[in-house]
Amino acid sequence: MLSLKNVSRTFSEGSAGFKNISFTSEKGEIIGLLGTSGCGKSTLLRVLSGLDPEYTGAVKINDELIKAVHEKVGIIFQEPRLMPWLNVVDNVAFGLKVKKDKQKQKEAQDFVDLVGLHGFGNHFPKDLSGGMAQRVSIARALITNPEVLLLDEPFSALDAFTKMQLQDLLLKIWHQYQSSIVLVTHDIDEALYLCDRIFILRGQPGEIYKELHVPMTKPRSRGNEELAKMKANILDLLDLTQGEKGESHDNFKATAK
Amino acid sequence: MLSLKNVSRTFSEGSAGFKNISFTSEKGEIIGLLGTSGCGKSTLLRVLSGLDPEYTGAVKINDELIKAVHEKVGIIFQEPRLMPWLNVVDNVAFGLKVKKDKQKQKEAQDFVDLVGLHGFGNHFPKDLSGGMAQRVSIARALITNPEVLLLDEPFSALDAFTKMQLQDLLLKIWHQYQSSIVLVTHDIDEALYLCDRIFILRGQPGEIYKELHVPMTKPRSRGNEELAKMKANILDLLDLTQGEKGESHDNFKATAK
Amino acid sequence: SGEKNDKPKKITLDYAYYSPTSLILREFGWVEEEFKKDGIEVEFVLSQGSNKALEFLNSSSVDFGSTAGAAALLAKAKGSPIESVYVFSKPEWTALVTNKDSDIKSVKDLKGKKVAATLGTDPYIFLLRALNDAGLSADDVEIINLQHADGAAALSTNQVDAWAGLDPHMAKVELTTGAELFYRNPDFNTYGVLNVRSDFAEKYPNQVEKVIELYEKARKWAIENPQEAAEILAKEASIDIDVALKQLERTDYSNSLPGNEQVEALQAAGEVLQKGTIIDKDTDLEKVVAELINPDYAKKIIKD
Amino acid sequence: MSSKSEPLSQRVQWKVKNRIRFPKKLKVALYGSVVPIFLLVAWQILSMVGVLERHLMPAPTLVLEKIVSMVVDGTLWGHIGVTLLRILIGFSIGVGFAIVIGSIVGYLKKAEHMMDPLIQGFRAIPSLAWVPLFILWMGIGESSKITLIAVGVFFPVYLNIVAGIQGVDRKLIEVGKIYNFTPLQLVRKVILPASLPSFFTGIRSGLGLGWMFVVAAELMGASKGIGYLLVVGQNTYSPDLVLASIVLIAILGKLTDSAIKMIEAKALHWQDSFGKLN
Amino acid sequence: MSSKSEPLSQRVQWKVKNRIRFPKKLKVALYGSVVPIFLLVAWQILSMVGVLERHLMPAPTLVLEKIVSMVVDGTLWGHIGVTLLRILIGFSIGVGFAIVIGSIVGYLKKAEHMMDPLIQGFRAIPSLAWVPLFILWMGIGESSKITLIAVGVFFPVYLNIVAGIQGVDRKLIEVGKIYNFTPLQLVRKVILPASLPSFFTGIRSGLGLGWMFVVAAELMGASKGIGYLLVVGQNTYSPDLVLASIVLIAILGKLTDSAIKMIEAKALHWQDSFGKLN
Ligand SMILES: Nc1ncnc2c1ncn2[C@@H]1O[C@H](COP(=O)(O)OP(=O)(O)OP(=O)(O)O)[C@@H](O)[C@H]1O
Ligand SMILES: Nc1ncnc2c1ncn2[C@@H]1O[C@H](COP(=O)(O)OP(=O)(O)OP(=O)(O)O)[C@@H](O)[C@H]1O
Ligand SMILES: [Mg+2]
Ligand SMILES: [Mg+2]
Repeated sequence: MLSLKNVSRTFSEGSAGFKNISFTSEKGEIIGLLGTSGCGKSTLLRVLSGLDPEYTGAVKINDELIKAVHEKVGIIFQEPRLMPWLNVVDNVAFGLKVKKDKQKQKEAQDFVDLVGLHGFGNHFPKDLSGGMAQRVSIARALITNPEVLLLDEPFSALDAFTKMQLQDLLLKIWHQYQSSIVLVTHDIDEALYLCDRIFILRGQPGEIYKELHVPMTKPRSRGNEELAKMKANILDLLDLTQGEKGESHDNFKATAK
Repeated sequence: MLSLKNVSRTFSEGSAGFKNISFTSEKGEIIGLLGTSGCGKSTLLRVLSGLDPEYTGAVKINDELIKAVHEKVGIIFQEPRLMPWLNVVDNVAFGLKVKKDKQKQKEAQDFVDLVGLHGFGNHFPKDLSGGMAQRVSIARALITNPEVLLLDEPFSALDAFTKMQLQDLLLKIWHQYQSSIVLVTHDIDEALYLCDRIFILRGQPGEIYKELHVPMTKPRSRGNEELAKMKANILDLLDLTQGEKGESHDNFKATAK
Repeated sequence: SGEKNDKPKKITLDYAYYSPTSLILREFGWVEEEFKKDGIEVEFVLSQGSNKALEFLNSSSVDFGSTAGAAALLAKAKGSPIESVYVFSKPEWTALVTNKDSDIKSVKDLKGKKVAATLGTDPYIFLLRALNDAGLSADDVEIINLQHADGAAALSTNQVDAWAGLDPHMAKVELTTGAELFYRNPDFNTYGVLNVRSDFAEKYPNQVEKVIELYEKARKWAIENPQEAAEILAKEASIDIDVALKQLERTDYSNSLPGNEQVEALQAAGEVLQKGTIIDKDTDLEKVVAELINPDYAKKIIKD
Repeated sequence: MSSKSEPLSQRVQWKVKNRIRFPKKLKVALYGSVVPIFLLVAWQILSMVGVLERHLMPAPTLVLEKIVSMVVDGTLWGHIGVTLLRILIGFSIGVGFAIVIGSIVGYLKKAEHMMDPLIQGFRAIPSLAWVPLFILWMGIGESSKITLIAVGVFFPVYLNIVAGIQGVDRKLIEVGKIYNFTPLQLVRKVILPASLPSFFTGIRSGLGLGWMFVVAAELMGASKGIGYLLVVGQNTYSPDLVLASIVLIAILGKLTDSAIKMIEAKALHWQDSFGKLN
Repeated sequence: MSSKSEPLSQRVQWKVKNRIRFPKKLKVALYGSVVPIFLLVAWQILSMVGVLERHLMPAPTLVLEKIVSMVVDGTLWGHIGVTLLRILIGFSIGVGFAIVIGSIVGYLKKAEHMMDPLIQGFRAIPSLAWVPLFILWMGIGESSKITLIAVGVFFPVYLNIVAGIQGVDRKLIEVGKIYNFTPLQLVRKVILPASLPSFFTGIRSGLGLGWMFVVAAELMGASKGIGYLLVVGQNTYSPDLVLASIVLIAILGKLTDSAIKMIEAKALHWQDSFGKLN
């Protein structure tokens, strides 16, 4: 369980970052964050992960106030952040706490295969393509089954097909472990396919501008018409020049804050 | 003018990279490259840029064989690759050959504003968000008006709205300078919105699997129905498991190689 | 006291290329032979110069150290607990040297010239005393502080006009470049003395006497076999036999008992050093010299 | 950013700076003096109870006395000045050569193959061994002293520059290549800035060696300088003078190093690294 | 990759390796010897025409003769062996301490504030100044020699480790933090590997200083070793012996450095840097 109350973190004398964010998420909920570039999404994830303790307000995971990294949190950063001196398998096994090396390697190899990198296990990061590196970092985060999973544009560098496969992999793992997930994405389809709730951030520093519920059960169909309508609406909401107009015709389950 | 003849570049004993790619593009044409992650798109761009001379076959720009970096080529890499010791404006001005420092700064500042980073000119890369860094690298490439512009997923880290703005910026600059553009992207909408021809790469090492013409004039409407149909088809083509099926129902201007 | 009959577990002596008798002792293994009887271990340690020998003495790394008399005096004046119990030679190891075709013929000609010397060492003292003798002072010449070997090279390349030299460097330049020793005075050399740590001497007087006895044996051997002695020196120090011969030629083994000669020489050296503020003005030189030169042990051995 | 709030927030920040910064610097300085002071006190006590003998290891107070006496009779400043000047010039020359040669060797594999083996061999030659050669080649004037210091400074700076250059991220180099930079431009605009952290480490290492080589340099016919004092102290069996000059070298070494460290911090403000974290 | 073609391609690759690799190594070695050989020839000619006087700067042939004579009478190996052993032990100790202390200082700001100022001061103290102190503290046995070498090695390694650690990309550290690594794990699994390039530069710099300090170390009552030979050569005014030992130090320094360079290349194969480009 994740709960935020009036959380702010700003830079450059209050002109960047995010402010006044409050929400509570239940266990197993998938929350989507959408927002313009630079509105503080990554900063928010850093705060949630405990990497950035210099926020104001209160962030709680399972009622524990977050001051440092919580052991139940996993994160996929916006960049792959692979260890250049480890090969793919070792990078995936990086955070595994299992004792035996062999078991570690086997488990990591399984995840390498799951993200479609079979045969690339002993490649080093410098010999990977952008998308492959991103998939390694996905595997590295998923292998530890964190209770709270923070994803920063995890599938941005992947082709449509691979992206769908990995979205389904994520859902499968989510189904199995019921992790709480916070997903930052720019892909509205992705947010609608995966999330139970979507927050739209706006401004600099960013604030929550809209909260949308996606009341469908998962797995959803990607071609669903209702989702298509919601997408059009979200596009409207994101368009800053049309921002004020957008507020008037929220004719579906969007609850303004 | 860009022409490739039987170009191949492989790694790991021929098991990765791309092979046997041939095409010719006219001046001012925008070519899209779509393909699964790791099929050699970035490698191809590196070869085209002249950064990787160890290819086989012949790559020509304006009938000059490419062995090293050609002075008329500009590239946006898959990663921002900003110089961490330069601030945003200086990063954008990085490749400018103008003599006077003042003029340089002014020009760079203009482009910083164009990509929506007004007010961030004196930030250093470490204080930028992912999307902002990407926009700086876009500005850095566009400012030199290269004749041949190679773009490697340039808008992948941007929200839908910013992405559209920058796509339009790209079109505006293309219109003005009639650059030849090769665009690698995973966003099919983007490819359809910008490109005259789209190549779909498949396999490892990647080969051209399909060539699609998009015969509409630019600027196009994003909501266009024809484009939507083409998108469905491309999705089919990309789906490897359905690959063989996809070949049968290419009922629009897709020419199989 | 009752401790006097105790014996040390181990005796450490130094050997040095400037003390040929120590090389002879080491070569023939006489010390080891002698003390083996008492079950005392013996170790030889190489001293590269008086300064090293004194450092070794100070840190109790050696029990016996060979130095120039002036070096021992300097250290004693600064508080080193050592005694000079034996004179291993009266060497003429230092002199004033100039190049073959130089117009410097006497000490007087040095006025206003550049002279190389190593501060605080025997050649330096020699230079000061020579200047003093000629009615000049240190301020009348430009003394360039250079290590001995560097001084030789500086002279050879005409960067200095004269050099207060030291063997074997001096012998070497004499032979190779024909450099001239334009001022010699064996009495201005401060002797080569064997020092012992005071607390060692106090505890083990018998062993001190035995070592002196052995040194005497080596001295006599050296006098009788000059050619062989030179060969030992040449081999040990890896120098040419000619250089070794030249060096030994200038070494006088006739008197080994510390006494008035040494006291006078050191007194004179001390005064020069005091003038050059290298020894404190308020040091009681006479007392220091008296405490340093201790002929008691040698007297028992050297009867004639 | 509203223009209204700007002046206020600036004022607040300034105040905060004034309140927090000074004590922090002081705190750092205090932290840094704990160990040295402890060592000094231990040394003093050991001297006073007689464990350390005066003629070998005089007490800190005696060493201080020696330094003070040199201050009083005015000779100290001359020695310090001469040595500092020699180091300054030698250091500049050494760093200059290291930058030029290091850049070439780091940039051109051929130059590396040609020059590096020789330089790596020379690097191991100790200061004492250079002394006679330098006297031979350059005499006993200032030039040989300064050159010797420059030699000492050269090698670590060179090594770090070459390593820094060869460690520059290929990705950044490629950006420069895309803009058709000439090798010189590439070095100036990409490679040197990118290898700056390594360069500064080399500079600091080199400065340390400069101080080390000063003693050897001042063996060459000097009549002034801290190194000269050390040698005189050793030759005249004056442990107080020896220790005084060692202490002076240590203090001056630390001060000059701090100066470079400050420049480094300024020059590398753009770094997003672990050192900037805590 | 089809299983059929595998054996073929492997065979081909092996052949290519055999054909291309050896000449390349040879070529590099040849390149590296051009300058030294040129210098040697110049030196020889200058000696032969008498510009360089024999008693100051004997010709290379004479120096070689000296070395050969030591080989013939069998003493050379003893000297080399003793020195190499001292360097090996001293180097290991120095590097060991540098790793431990450097890691702590690099990782903990507090430790840096406490220890770094002192260490930076000590870093400037030359080998010659340490000699009397070490004799005093530890006598003239092997321990003082080895410790002195270790001191020489320590400082550059320490400096490069601290700089390396503080220069590690914050982004990678955060990955470690996310997995709740203990500081020790963080150092071992992220910080040390990431600072490996800087560490190796330090190691190489340190080895150079080890060789430099060997001479000072062997001033402390040694009767064997290359440094001892150098000092004997200086004290007995034998320039051929001096030059022979300098040449030996240079060659051995270069060889040991090459050994470390090879290890470095192996350990850093994952680097995607400029040095790997050409
Ligand atoms: N230097 C290299 N050494 C070995 N293999 C490499 C090297 N560079 C790229 N590869 C391999 O070549 C293949 C193609 O890489 P490339 O970066 O071109 O992919 P891509 O099509 O751009 O993929 P993505 O969409 O994920 O960016 C990958 O399998 C990669 O592992
Ligand atoms: N360490 C920092 N110092 C100063 N400003 C910072 C720092 N980190 C982030 N910022 C600023 O905070 C704002 C939000 O950054 P953040 O990375 O959270 O954006 P984002 O929403 O993730 O954007 P994107 O979609 O482009 O990744 C940006 O304007 C950025 O410049
Ligand atoms: Mg972000
Ligand atoms: Mg790519």
